[in-house]
Amino acid sequence: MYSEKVMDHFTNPRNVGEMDDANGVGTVGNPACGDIMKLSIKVDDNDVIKEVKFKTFGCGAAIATSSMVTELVKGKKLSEAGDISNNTVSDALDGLPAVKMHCSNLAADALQAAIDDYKKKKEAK
Amino acid sequence: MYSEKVMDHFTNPRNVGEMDDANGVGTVGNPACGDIMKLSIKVDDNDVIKEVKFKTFGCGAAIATSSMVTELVKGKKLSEAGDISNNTVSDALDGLPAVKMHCSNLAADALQAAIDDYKKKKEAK
Amino acid sequence: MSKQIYFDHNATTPVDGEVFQAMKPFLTEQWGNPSSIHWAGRGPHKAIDEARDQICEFLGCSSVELVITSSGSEGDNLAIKGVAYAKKKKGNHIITTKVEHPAVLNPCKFLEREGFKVTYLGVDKDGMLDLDELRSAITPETTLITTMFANNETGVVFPIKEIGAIAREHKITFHTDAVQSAGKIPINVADLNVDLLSISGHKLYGPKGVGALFVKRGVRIVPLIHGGHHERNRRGGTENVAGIVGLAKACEVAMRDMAGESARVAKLRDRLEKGLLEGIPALRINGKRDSRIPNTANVAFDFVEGESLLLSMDMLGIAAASGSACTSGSLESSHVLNAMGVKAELTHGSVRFSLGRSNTEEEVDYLIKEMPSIVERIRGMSPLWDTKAQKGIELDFD
Amino acid sequence: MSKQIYFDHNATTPVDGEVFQAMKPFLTEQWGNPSSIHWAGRGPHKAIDEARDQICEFLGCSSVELVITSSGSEGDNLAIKGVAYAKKKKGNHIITTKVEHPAVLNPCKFLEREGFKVTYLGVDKDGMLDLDELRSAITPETTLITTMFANNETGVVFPIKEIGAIAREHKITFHTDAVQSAGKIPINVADLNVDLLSISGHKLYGPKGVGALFVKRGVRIVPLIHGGHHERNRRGGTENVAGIVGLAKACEVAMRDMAGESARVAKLRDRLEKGLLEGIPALRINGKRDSRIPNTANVAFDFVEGESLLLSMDMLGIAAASGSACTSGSLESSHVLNAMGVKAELTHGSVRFSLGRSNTEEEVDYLIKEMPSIVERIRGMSPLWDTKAQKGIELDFD
Ligand SMILES: Cc1ncc(COP(=O)(O)O)c(C=O)c1O
Ligand SMILES: Cc1ncc(COP(=O)(O)O)c(C=O)c1O
Repeated sequence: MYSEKVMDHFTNPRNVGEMDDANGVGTVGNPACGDIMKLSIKVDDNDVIKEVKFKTFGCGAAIATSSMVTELVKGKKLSEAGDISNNTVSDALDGLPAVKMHCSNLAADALQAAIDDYKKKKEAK
Repeated sequence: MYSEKVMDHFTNPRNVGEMDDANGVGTVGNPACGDIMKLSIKVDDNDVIKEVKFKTFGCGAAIATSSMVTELVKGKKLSEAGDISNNTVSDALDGLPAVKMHCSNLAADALQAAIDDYKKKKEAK
Repeated sequence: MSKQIYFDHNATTPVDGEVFQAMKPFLTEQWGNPSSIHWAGRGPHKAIDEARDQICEFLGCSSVELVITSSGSEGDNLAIKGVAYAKKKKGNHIITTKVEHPAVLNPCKFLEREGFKVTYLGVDKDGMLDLDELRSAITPETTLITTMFANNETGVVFPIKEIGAIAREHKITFHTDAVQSAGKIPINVADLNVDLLSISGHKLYGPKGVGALFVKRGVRIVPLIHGGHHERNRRGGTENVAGIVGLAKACEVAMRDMAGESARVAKLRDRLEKGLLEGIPALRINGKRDSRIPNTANVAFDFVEGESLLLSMDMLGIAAASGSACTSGSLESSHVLNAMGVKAELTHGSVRFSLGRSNTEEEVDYLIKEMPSIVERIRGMSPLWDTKAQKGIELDFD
Repeated sequence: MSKQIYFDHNATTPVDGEVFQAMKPFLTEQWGNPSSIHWAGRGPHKAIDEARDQICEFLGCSSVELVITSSGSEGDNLAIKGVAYAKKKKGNHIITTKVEHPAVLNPCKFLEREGFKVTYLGVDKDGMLDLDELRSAITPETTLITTMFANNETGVVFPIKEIGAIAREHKITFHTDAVQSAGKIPINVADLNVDLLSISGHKLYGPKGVGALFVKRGVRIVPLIHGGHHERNRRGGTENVAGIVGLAKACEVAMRDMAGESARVAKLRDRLEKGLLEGIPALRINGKRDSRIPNTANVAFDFVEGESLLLSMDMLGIAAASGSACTSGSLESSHVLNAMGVKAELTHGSVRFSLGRSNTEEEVDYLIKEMPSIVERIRGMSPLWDTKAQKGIELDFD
């Protein structure tokens, strides 16, 4: 069902966890759908994402996409990171089963939410 | 499907044919049903069936019942022969398949028709 | 019984050895449910995916257009009721023919009881359809035309492509029951103007209990078996993995061997007909001889009853059928021959010889040699036959 | 993968070796059509007659009361639509429950679209039906009650005999889907007050693609597959001889082995539940524990998602299911657990372990040993779980 890359990221997920000093946090999903992702980022003064962590409640696809998005985004400028879409993520994983494309592929949304959170906090300062 | 007795009478039917000197002939059946039986009897002055012949267009059951009825009736008094029913015939053949009980079990009817024909002719004399 | 000669391939076919070998793993080690995501499901899942592709290749369709069924009958029912219900708001008129298989006629009769209107087109004495009659049967209410591809009793092939063109012209959905043509003549749905087409595994050397229905992309059908998400929501129930794999293998073998095999069988069939016609008086061939599937000969042995013939043949190990196998348990005469105007007492004496892979010239010659005396014996018992004059007798009776 | 431990017998079961051996001749030499009157038909004809008798013995019915189907789903559809249409003039109301299999729920939904009224009874938190609620749902229009025997997800067994008594009292036809109870607990239709009862071959170590529906003498059903005279005019289509023979053998084996086997499996199931409950925090058993089939354990691993668990288990060769296998391709959470009032985020973490003939104590102990670290790993990734406190977190998000 899943590609080898998905299984690799599910089995050995990268960057699991939370950060005490995150300056952007995004949580998306819906418990009724069975997928919740929480993405935390630490952005430096040059708008570069220095660190990123995720916690995900969800199926194999949800965990793998979360893991993959953290890899894709690490060290990227916020402007570049903002271009990452759910399709970018599934492509990077060599594709997802059709039924999983919509529901369990929220990692880019979580990233977007985290970036928005970072920006909002920055403005508020 | 058929009992051994049915197959025996189908394979070696008794008394097939017609008689030039029959004094009773009964023909029953319906070509649309696929069964037509013609039974010829020769009755002597003591009302004993001395000879009997059949010709049948029909399935295995039709031929076997025709053959069987000729055996049952030969040498019998008309009064006894009149008691032979379709059930008597099928019992004598160790039974018939359910679908064949009604349509292809007309031999006793043919006999009855032949007896009636004989009586009618006798009265007419 | 020593000899076993099978001339009844339209009733069912032997399961091909390759087919059984292909099925076997899925009745032993590979028993998993293809919907399961764990190890037990993966092999079966992959197997039915590949099998589907194979069946689609045989039909000339794409895999989203395939619904696996449990039989030809189910496919016919799903197509006919499925379209009738799906298009109920558009109209309530269905056109079919009088010579369809009961698996088509009886769903139509059911729909009549449910308020639909059905036109049953007649056929001519050769069993052929009149396309003008079809055209004039069409009304603005017509939502479905269902006509068989090849007739199971006579082998007569309808002009499917032309019927399909008429249907398309009037935007009417078109289904064909291809149970008897699949594996005998090429069927490619892309060429045929059909919207739905049903086949059955056991008629083409596959297993019993499996069939397939082609449903053209965009054609909506109401399911017959509502349930889980199987078959893209068009048929619920755990997939019959072994059956599907068997059907696929049967399709593969048919594609590989059909061209040569059909030519070979057609030759045998022609030899059989010629031999019987030459050896036996008062004999006719039912059905349009130049528009038939290659394996079928429907022979009218006038003035004899078919079952008696079949029983006598069976004693020599020769298997054939009178009427269709499905109705041979009944005493009704063939509705197909009736529709062709064959006289009732003659329909009963019609025997269907349907040839197939196992048959040889020797077998055909054996039949030709034995048939005359069998027929003579039965005719000799018949009150409808004058043995001396070698002709029929008009009989008078109550 | 070295280990293969199968805890998913409610999805499908291995084909019993005796079953395959019984089927084999009918996929090789004995390929004839049982309706044929010649030599090729006789062996298959006799075989399905005997097979029917065996299946009837298993169900406790007579052979005129048996309709062979292609699956549990077909049996459910035939029963429900068949009775609804046959009794349409008497009334248009059907009673069922919210926890039925899609093969029951979806025919009911179809009938609603066709103008019938359906009451879906709820269940309590243990998955149990309230008979008073059932009683008050009955109206003069009610023609059919259909409630499952044993639930496929939780194993909960409904009081069929009592429901049947209520139905009988009101002269309402009663169908039960016994797909998950057949072979696990005794079912004898004579004792059960049921009018119709469906089973499926592949759930009791038989082949896929075959099932059976008991239809009590005198109960009229409209066929689903209209066609030839098969199954006493209640289901058209050439009989799946190998499938029928396989189902019969599966019934025979089940009758022979059920008593001992069920007791053995119940012990294993209890060991499994106890072991998991002791080894893992925040865990619950779904379904009324003292009214279940002996093989099923539905375990709620709170705060984790089921598929992740299944994938992790699969890597160790352990097969189980989340929700029913049929719907595991979908993302909807279990309608059964929803009806029991289980919170949405918890239904996703419920895993069904369904045991069977192959399972051993060693396998159960292996599961008990491995599960805690699997659950811990998945919970460790979950934003809903506090690893230190070993409890759930209330999350705030959009
Ligand atoms: C309770 C219940 N009913 C019906 C079915 C459908 O059975 P089948 O897959 O044989 O159609 C299943 C199995 O999925 C089931 O568990
Ligand atoms: C033309 C035709 N349609 C449908 C069927 C039904 O096929 P099945 O027996 O597989 O249901 C048959 C076979 O009997 C047939 O010959």
